[in-house]
Amino acid sequence: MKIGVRQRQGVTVLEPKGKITIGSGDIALRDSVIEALDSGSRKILINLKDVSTIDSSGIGELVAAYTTVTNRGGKLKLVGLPPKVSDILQITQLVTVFEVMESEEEAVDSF
Amino acid sequence: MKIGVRQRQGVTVLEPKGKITIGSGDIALRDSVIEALDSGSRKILINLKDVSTIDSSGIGELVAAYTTVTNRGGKLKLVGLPPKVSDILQITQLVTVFEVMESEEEAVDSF
Amino acid sequence: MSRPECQFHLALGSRFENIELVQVVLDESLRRLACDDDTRYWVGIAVREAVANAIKHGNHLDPGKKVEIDLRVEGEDLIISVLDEGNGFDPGRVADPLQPENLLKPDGRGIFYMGKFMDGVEYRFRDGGGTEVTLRKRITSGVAIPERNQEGER
Amino acid sequence: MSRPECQFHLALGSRFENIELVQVVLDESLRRLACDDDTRYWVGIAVREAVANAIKHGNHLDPGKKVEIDLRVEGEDLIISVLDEGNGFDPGRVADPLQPENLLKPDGRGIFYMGKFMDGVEYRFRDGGGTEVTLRKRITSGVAIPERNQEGER
Ligand SMILES: Nc1ncnc2c1ncn2[C@@H]1O[C@H](COP(=O)(O)OP(=O)(O)O)[C@@H](O)[C@H]1O
Ligand SMILES: Nc1ncnc2c1ncn2[C@@H]1O[C@H](COP(=O)(O)OP(=O)(O)O)[C@@H](O)[C@H]1O
Repeated sequence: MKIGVRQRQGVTVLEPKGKITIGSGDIALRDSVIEALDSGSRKILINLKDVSTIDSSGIGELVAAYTTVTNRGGKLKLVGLPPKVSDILQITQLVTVFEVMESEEEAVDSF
Repeated sequence: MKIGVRQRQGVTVLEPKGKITIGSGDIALRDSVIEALDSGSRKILINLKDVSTIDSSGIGELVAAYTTVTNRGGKLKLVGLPPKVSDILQITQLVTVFEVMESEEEAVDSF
Repeated sequence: MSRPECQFHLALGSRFENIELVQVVLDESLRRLACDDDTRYWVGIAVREAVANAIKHGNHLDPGKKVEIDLRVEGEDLIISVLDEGNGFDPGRVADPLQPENLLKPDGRGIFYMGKFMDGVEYRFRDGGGTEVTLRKRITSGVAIPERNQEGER
Repeated sequence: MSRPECQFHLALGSRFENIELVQVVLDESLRRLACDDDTRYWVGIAVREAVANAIKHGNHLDPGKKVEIDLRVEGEDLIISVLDEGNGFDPGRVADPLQPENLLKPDGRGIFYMGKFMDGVEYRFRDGGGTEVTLRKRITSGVAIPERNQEGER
């Protein structure tokens, strides 16, 4: 798993690619969120469009990221959910927790 | 494995695609050679360009095809050998047995 | 089928990377059983969860300890079992991840997902150690199942 | 390494289609061991030959009989063994496929290819039945071998 990081109108956009699964990608996601917070960002958007597989560990990392960002006074939103990622969030009723946006543009404007 | 069959200037060109390996493709190759012979063709060219893997059974089928065609007064030639198919023929000194042509055009003209 | 034929039995050391080995052989097997893309994907996730638990909670990431995965077809059911060398746990005491107080916990969703994606999840604890979880999935999709056709059951 | 860690152990019924299962898990394993494309390809062919022989000559295509494949790394060597339930044969009496009188035979090249693509091929015949062929390949390609690095051998 690789994570792209870019800035867009004051929002840090994280773009994980590939699998966010136990032992691969879960820790990398956590690190990149903490790095964004440490560098002062409080508006974080995770674009999941290139995520092929996510397991319970990956979901756990998204939840942990949400909590960490919120605790540090920031906002975390999600965008670009592939159908299967959306399904698995839905199943554990996490779509209500996360702010899931329709497009990156809309997401960036909404912060 | 799939085998394409076409005619080019009186030559039957067989074009196996994928794996010619035990239990898959080896028999299909044999059948298509016999079919070509039965339908009267005596000039048979096997274009191996789309063969990804060949094992000893596949090599055996090529040899059997050569023998069958020769015994029935025909000619069998090979063309389009991917490097690994060429290597495996070489290792068992079968490049000397088969007429291996450089291009399909040259091959068709040579019959 | 009196003697269900095992499709594969795979034994691996307890490393998370090995989950990818399970995934490739599982995917190839399900493909051969004519499972559609969605079924392959979700069964894949369920098995990943079971193997991850075996590696983590069962074998505590000791690479010398084995995880064994077994896939077979019984009647219309696909059966996958995952065995570790651990001391087991009480499945009755696993918290419900949908309870509001658990919703924001970073873990505790694996068994829940298995239950959602499979038609059955059963735990068995062997005397002397070893946890075996058996996942069951109905795979009558109306699509031909080559393995069974060969045995003339249809 | 006193206790070489087994990368995987795979047991399958004796069907030629199952060779693809071996191929996918082998390929994934070799990829992880940082083997280059060519090594992966030729080791793959050698293993296909060994498994095909186990299925055909060892187990006579009886799907109820098992073929077991084992992959491990010992020092710099990749070791793959293939076990069947058959009665064995005399490797000393296998004909040389390069002899002119054998050149046009449709079979008899499998063991020869194994020898060409691997650095060692050894047969062992178990009392009471079972042929085991062990294929050995040096894999010091100068490329990092993650498994060993983890154990601090470099
Ligand atoms: N194979 C196993 N061996 C021992 N304990 C297990 C095993 N599988 C699951 N458990 C226990 O059940 C709990 C819930 O598992 P799960 O729902 O997969 O969530 P998580 O793995 O994220 O904790 C684990 O925390 C663990 O205590
Ligand atoms: N696992 C095995 N069990 C019994 N006999 C075997 C086994 N492997 C090879 N043989 C014997 O060795 C011969 C040569 O094998 P091989 O070189 O692979 O060529 P082929 O399989 O095409 O005959 C086989 O014909 C068979 O008699």
